Amino acid sequence: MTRRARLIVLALGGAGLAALLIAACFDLPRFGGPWHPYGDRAVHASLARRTANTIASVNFDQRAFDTVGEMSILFASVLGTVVLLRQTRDEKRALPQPEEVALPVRRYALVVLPVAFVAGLYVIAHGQLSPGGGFQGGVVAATALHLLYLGADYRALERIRPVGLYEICDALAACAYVVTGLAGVLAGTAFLANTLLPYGTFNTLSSGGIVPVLNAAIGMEVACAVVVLLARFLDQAVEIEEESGKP
Amino acid sequence: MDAQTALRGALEVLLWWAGLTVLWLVLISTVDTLEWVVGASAALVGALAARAARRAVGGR
Amino acid sequence: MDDPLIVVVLLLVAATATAAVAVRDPVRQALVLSVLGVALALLFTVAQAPDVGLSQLAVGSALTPLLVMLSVRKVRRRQGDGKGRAP
Amino acid sequence: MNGWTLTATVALGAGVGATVWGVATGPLRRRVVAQNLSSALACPGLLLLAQGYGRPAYIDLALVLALLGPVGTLVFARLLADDLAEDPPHAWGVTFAVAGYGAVVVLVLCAVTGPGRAMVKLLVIGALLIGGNLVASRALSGGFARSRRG
Repeated sequence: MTRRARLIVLALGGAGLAALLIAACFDLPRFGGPWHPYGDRAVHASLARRTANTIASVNFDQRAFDTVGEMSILFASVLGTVVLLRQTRDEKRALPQPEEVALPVRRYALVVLPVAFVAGLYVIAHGQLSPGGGFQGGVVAATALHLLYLGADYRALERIRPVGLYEICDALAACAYVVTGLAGVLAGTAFLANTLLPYGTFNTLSSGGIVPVLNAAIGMEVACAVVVLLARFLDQAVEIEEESGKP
Repeated sequence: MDAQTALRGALEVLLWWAGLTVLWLVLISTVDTLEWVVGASAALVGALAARAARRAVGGR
Repeated sequence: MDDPLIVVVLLLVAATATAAVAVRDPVRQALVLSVLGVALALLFTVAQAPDVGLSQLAVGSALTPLLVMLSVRKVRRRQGDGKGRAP
Repeated sequence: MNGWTLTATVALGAGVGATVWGVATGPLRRRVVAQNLSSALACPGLLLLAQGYGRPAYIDLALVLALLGPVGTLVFARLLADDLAEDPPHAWGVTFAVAGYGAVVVLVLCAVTGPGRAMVKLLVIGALLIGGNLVASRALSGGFARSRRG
């Protein structure tokens, strides 16, 4: 096929796609309109299960199976990073140098680290009540730990971050999500069906059946996955050198 | 580690725990027993992280 | 109802995203990318999607810059001796 | 559209618009300052939006931005320490002006909210935001004495 023929095929395909998209645009609900066929049903189902945040209900109840897929993608990509960024045979580890950090910056890091960590846990725990959830809170909590690298140096971070432990916790949290789903099968309903736990009182921490449980599992999975991911990047950027002495 | 160091460490964790529990109570909208339990546990983890971080930076 | 606000934030996102493409140096691109994260979070907020905005803030404000800058540091260390830059 | 969202529109359009211009052009020292100020300007905007929409839950976005925005700037200050040491930024005037804007927004919202835990939450966010941005500015102008490898 010549270049010209390929371009013609591409133009035809693009024109067809554009025509279909434009036709679809005219059938969309109006922007910002008060009514939406899927939104109304999602809100109704979420209120029936006493979950205040409809997004959490969609993520962890109505579409909980999609979240298994998303969790596996994160898990697999972190696994890929661990394999790709490993220390190869012609590389050695150099001890990271201590860093001189201005005192206000160091103090800020030491004060904000626990505050940001607790804020991350708050975002995870209140996922079914207010905006947030396992993913957002997990990323915040994991970022908080890395304040120790920013406010001090990599040696300090390595002291409070045994990577092996975080790898195990990552796998355990991923398993916990699937096991919670399988418990539904054993109880005689379906995979990840929200029938195991009582729905509780609306707008409290224990409302929404299995939504808070799955939220916590995702929070732990994401936090550990981000820590492991950043550990590989930090190892490469700070510690690992080529054997010849050249960095 | 002698008794005085242990005491100071415990005091540090206790202060952080109290502070972070208050922070949790400020962040949430409605307070009930479960919130107290979850908040106090989260604050305890945060307090231990705070002490571990300070030791990691200081103990060099 | 809040159309001017949505238009202003959409323009912000469009301008920042264009700048992120136009800037060629990875370091400066990371800086623009971090501002783009904030602008996107604002867009999601005015579109009444705070959950998505929170995800964008969590990932875009500190995590993405850290990953990009660590990669830049690794590349610079590899080139370090040849180009006379501080390792 | 009410007064809160109108204020947010003007503040976000002018403030964040200016930081977009600042971060996309000019020398590196101006870009890092603009990046720091973008979070300092967007966070009060998010607080105004939460008030304007009448949704207290949206304040959590401002909380996360107040915590992680300065952390993002610290990333640049830490990993660009060598480049910034040659040409350090000096933008304390505009930094304090933006910090004052954040303080004014937080105090006005506190006055509207009235005493209670919601007010303390606003004050915590304000303190984290202003403290964080001032520390991040300090870090940009020579907070990391030498950056070899660590």
